[in-house]
Amino acid sequence: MTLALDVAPVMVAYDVAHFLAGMMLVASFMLLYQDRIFAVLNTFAAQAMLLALAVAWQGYVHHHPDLFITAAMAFGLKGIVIPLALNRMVVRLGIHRDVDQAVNVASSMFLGLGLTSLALLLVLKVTPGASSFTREGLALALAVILLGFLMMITRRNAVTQIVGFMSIENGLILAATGARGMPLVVEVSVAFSVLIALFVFAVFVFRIRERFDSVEIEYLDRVRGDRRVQGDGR
Amino acid sequence: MNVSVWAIAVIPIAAGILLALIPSYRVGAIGNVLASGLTFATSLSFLAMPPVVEDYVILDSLNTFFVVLNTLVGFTTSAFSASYIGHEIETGRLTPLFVRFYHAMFQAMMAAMNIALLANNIGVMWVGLELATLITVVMVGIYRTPNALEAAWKYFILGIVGISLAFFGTILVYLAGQGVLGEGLPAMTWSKLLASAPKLDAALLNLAFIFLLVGYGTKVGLAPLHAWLPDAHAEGPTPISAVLSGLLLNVALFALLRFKMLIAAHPGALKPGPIMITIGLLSLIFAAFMLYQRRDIKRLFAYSSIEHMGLITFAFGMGGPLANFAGLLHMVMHSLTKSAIFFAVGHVAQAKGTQQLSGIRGLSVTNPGLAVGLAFGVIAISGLPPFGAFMSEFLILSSTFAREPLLALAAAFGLLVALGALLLRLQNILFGAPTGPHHKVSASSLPWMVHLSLVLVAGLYLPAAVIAWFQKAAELLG
Amino acid sequence: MSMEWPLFILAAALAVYAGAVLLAVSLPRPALGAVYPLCILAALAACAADIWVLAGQGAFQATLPLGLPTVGLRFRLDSLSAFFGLIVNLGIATSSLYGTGIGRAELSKRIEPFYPAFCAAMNLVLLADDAFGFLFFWELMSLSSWALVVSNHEDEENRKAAYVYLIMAAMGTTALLFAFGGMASPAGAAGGLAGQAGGYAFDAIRDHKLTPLVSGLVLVAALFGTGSKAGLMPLHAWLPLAHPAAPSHVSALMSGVMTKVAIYGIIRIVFDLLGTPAWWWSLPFIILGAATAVGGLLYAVQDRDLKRVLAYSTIENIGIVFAGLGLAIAFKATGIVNAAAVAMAAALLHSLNHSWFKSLLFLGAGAVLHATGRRDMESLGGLIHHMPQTAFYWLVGALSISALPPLNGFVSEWLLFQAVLAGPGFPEPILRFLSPVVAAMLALAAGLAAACFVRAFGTVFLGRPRSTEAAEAHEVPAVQRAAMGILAVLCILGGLFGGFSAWAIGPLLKTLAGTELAGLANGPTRLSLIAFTQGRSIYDAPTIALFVALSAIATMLVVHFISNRGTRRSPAWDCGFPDASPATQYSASSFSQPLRRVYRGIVLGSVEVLEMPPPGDLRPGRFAVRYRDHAWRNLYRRPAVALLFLAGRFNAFQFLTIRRYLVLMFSTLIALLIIMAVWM
Amino acid sequence: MASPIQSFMAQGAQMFLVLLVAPAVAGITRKVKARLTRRQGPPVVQCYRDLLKLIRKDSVLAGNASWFFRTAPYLIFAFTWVAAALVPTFASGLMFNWAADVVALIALIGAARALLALAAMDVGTSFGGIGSSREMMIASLAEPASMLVMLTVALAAGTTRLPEVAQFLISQPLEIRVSFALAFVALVMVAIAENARIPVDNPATHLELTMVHEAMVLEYSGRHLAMIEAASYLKLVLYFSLVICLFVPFGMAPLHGEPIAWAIGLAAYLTKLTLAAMALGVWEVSIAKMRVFRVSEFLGSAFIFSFLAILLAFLSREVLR
Repeated sequence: MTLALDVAPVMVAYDVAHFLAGMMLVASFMLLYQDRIFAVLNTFAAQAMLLALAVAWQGYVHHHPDLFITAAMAFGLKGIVIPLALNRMVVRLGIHRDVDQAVNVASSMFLGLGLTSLALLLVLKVTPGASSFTREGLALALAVILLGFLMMITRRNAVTQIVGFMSIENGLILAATGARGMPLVVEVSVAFSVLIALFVFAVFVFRIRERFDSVEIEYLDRVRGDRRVQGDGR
Repeated sequence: MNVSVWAIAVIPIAAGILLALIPSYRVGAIGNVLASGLTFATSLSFLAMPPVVEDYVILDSLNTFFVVLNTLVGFTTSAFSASYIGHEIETGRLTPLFVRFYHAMFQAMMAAMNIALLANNIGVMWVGLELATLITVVMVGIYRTPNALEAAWKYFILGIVGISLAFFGTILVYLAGQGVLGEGLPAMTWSKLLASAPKLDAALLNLAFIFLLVGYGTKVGLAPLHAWLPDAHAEGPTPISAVLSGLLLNVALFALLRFKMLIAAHPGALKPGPIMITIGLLSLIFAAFMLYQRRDIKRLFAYSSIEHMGLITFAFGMGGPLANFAGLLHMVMHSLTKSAIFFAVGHVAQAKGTQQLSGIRGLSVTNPGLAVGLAFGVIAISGLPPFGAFMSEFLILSSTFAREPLLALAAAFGLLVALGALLLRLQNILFGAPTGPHHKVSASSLPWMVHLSLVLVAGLYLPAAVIAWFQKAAELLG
Repeated sequence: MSMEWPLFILAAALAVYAGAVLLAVSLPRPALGAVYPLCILAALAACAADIWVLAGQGAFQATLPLGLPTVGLRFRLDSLSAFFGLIVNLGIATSSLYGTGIGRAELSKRIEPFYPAFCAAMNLVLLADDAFGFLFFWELMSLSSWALVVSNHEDEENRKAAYVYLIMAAMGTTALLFAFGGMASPAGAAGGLAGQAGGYAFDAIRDHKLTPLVSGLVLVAALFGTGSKAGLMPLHAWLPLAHPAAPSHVSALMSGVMTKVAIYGIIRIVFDLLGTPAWWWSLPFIILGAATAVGGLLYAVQDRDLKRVLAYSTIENIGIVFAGLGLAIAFKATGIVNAAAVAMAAALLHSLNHSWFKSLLFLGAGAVLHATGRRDMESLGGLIHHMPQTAFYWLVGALSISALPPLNGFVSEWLLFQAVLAGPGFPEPILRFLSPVVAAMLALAAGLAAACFVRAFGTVFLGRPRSTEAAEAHEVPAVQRAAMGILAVLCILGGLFGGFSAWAIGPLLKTLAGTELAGLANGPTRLSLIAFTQGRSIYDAPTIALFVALSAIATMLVVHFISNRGTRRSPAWDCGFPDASPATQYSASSFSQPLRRVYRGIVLGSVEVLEMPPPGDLRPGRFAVRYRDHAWRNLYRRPAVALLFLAGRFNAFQFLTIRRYLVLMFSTLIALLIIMAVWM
Repeated sequence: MASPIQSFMAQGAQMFLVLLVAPAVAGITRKVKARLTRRQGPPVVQCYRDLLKLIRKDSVLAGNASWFFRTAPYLIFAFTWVAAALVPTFASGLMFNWAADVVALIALIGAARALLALAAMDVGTSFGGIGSSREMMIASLAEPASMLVMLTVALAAGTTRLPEVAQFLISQPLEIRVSFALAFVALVMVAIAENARIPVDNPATHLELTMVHEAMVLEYSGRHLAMIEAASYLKLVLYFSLVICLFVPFGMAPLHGEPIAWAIGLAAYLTKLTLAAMALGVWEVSIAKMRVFRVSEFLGSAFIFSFLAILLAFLSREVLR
């Protein structure tokens, strides 16, 4: 009985964590799938909240109260503030109509599946020793990271780039919290939030939109160094 | 709790805060030099110090000379930037406010790099590198021209992605350690990890190494992860280019080496050698070819930095006492020489009023002093005697040849191609009839003279102490 | 330590060179001339030491705590280094003597600081006793001479020449590095630093035995490294660009002396370090050498630039030396040691002789350049009237390089022919076939050399001036004439006392070839040069010279006794067209036209362009000769073009968009991960 | 070895013999040519007269002739004479034969040629240039050919010293060797070219564009011209003696022969010389001169022959020693 009582919460803990992580992966896929920017932002917000839940759950299960800070930040910053900020920016930059897939959805989904399976394969191969808790968490986190990366390279404009990076970072936090008792997780999550703030700030201030991925040659001539037609290149 | 070790990190931070408060840029420049000098002086005390191993700090024969080198180049660079920034303000490319910011950031950057070098905790090491990266991003963009912003932006994106990957690698290392050392701090303490390396989970280490290689490799500027490097060098202020090439690349590579040691200490883990050799050769040859079409003098030398980082990675990939020795030696030679070159280039660009190679001709007629400095620098970086790089490249090639002749041939090919490009540019810069206007610059030739004379001495004579020291480090690297 | 004094003297000499460098760096421009007396001093001291070592064959060693960690910088002075040291320092002494005559206006911070460095580097290469030191000083030598080549940097051509030279030098050094790498004893290939780096000391290399394959590869690498420096075809194309570009007294050093340092390198590697030779090693030497001997001249007889003619003829002489070395290897490997000694003596003495007359000729060319400002032979002529001494010395040099008795060029030529005649002794048919080929090529080269230098001397010094500069030429300062005079005397003495020099290098021959020229001891006179035995072959220059001189004088006396000694001056007869303009003279190009016609098949790419205006058109007809060096086009230009093309392709990577760079990064990561997944 | 006195006499006798017969040989050739072309022709001794006359006459120098122009003729003469003196003619015991072997001999001839070619360029006329450039072109082919011929024979004899070669050949039983046959042909062709004979050059012409040797000596007169003429006569004899010594040395007196042997040798030599001179005459009238640029083909084939000769000599076992 005691044994059962001992086991049950572990099982529950595992199930919940696994479920949340899985949901995050699904969210990543949705991110890949969306081609309207607002939809992308909403989906991301959802993913961030899922992350917050997952982190909080980890904190609760393993009695790491400090993780609640991370969770709160994930919820507040990435779940609410940044999506709203990006919303405004999209309006400001007037790119809310854009379809900015560099690769068409089908193929990017296909790539996504490939990456996910690669991640699972790797991690499950790698960590026979570690607790299943860690394994699943790690595998899903890696998948989320790779998908975020994929999103970064399949999207054109800065905003979706940010979103891609943030979903990478979600994956990282997930992995970090999944790695039990890892120090500095909170600090790191703070550091990352700073990064993202910078990111947003940069896009916001420098109107990065067109500077991000434009392929017009005369534009490159103007900006990138080492072109033939160029005056003083400083 | 070792005071002077912490001082290395604390002094720059304090100085940075102070400099942020000083309005006059002249005083700021002087303060910058003083602070860097103080840091350097403190670091010198390491040479006499027994190894230190604490929870967060470590000082072993590997990072000691990296710290010393770091602070030394930081010192000379601050001296150079003092004479450089003055000119930038006269030409109005920077306002005193920005210079204030610049000085503060300079110190902060030095602090970050020192932290990364001294950290015994892989998480702290990561934080240090991330900090250094972000600061340099800001510094690169400081001129706020479209080019500068574009470069900074590219650097930023690639940098943070690299950082994220490196962080994931760090998590994996922690997981590997967790299995043996238990949860919490010990599993992130490098010395403890190394001590129990053979017992760690090999597979996790392998996976971690991949992520760390890609993550930190981006900072090192290994092809094909190098994209940020040339533009960041070309568009930022020259002192920053000098620091980037001379120090930041080294620090990133150092971080990579730490983990290489870890994985090399594990018998079951994958041998990092082949991967590093491949990437190193790729960077070497790729960069060598890229040198030919450059039109911007700073971008030219940025690519040569990629080339040399490739060579060094290649050397460490070969491993063995001699190759490691040569790799360490080459790291030192490269950071000294390359920063010296950037010092000279900075003044050349100011004298000629352009960074475009097409605008820089007949330098040996207009500015003989600068010409000599630049010539010696380029000759040294091309691995020609009597400078130190000749010895390191001789050792790298010969030790490789003894084991893998074909690899040695490939490396030699890359080096020759690069040498061809560099000397072609050098001749065009130095000789022929001068073109365009040229202004007199109040260049302080002391910094590059110090560096080049060090390199020259190293080419002829390595003190036994230094040799012993390098050998210890080389053995650590396995 | 008293035994070591030659090394001390050399060290002192090197110190003087170093001092000269520092002096030149610090002195103001007009005072830079002070460098040259110092160099003369150092060179003479070094000569003394070298001669002493040659006389009493001893080897002196010293190790300095410099250079490679735990190995140190090793120096060794044996008879081989001493012999080449003699060549080097004699050349330096005369060139520096010429240099003392350089006018203040021509002194420059671009030349004088590098000149002593160049001299010191050449000496140090000869002394180095470990691979690192050898390559270090070898590259230093290239670097300092590069600075000298580019010293006159306003000229686009010079810059190009200097660049090509430096690149070739770097490639050569790399090749040599691999040669040494192949030979280095793998004492610690895996083992400690000391072990592995220690394998690069020459002692360790000597002890290390190689498999035939490895030694073959080493031979190829060494041939590339030294051959590219010496100007062996087809690697030669940089040489006729670089050597003339330098100031003339430096050209003299580069052509006359530095090429010999390269010869030293190959001899050191093949005869000392690489172990007992196999007969097939000799093939590349013989074939390339013979081809170079003829090819160099075929270009030399074409060219209009006086200094470039000399550079090409340097290539030819290097070919002769390599052919001699090849024969020496072959004979040594097949156990015909006395023939090996003859071939080796030919190679060594030709190196010595060539260093003399080539320095002389380059200094003379420098004098002409100084007096007229012209290098193009088409605008010179008649200088024998204004520069009688220079003309005489140059004539001596020209006759010596054409291998005419009783001058020194013929001595080595004669020895080489004698060596060839031992060819039927070869067991291998290939060699038996090759040796007459060598003979034919050498004979051809001798004939062409005569043509080439008759053309050069005839166009530059004889005839009537073809330009006002040539008409107003003036003799050069006394010291410069003295420098040429000394060399001319050396050429004559070297020719007369070839027997003595062959005897003097006996010990060296014993170490290299296994025996000395035994026949010398019992000749009719001590001075007669005997290859094998007196009955088989003998050449006694003094007697011949005496013979010629006596009969010439006797004839003159008789004739003057008979005749009424009347001599009238009048305009040239010229088949009844007196006082034609100097332009009607045969020019250098027209002189070489018959040769061009004959050897057109061999001198590929020599094109004559004749544009004749139609009758009634008053424009003058134009005739132009252009020729292309094929080695240049195929081994230099084409690879460079290919490289630049590749570079252009790679360059696209500079202009990708950030997203694409991310793709690169991502795919790298994924590739590595997949590798992991598969590998584990 | 012969006694010094004897060999000294042999040497001296020989030097003056060649000097003595040289003009006569040229004379004989001329005479034969004249007769064959139905002309009276000058008497055989005409050449002697010419030489004396030239020596006596004033020499007229071009305005800008240098010291080299004046000294060259004597040097040319001396070199040729010494070379001629080194070829055994009627006796092989020569005082100075040890001083120079065949290689040196070829080189001596080459020296004389180079000096002549240079002298031709001194005055700076177009014809001098023509002459010397063509001469050097011819030489660049003739010299290697003759060198190879010499080496072929030397190879067979195992020595490069002419007297020993001659002795060796005499001692050999008479047999035709392929290599020798080729060498003989090559040497004859070279001799024709070297002595400016038809079909390579025409000693009698002053038609500007065809001449080689004559173009070179165009500016010479008086005693200088005499020296050069004498040198050319000597050169002809030298080549005749070479051919004789290398291929038909029979009758030559041995190293230490009695006077009778000398007498026989002398007689044999003179007859051979005369025959050679007449043969040359016949040859010259029987063919036409060829264009200058065909000369290269002529000499090229000579070079090929000599090369084949030495190749055979090297590859055939018979000469292994």
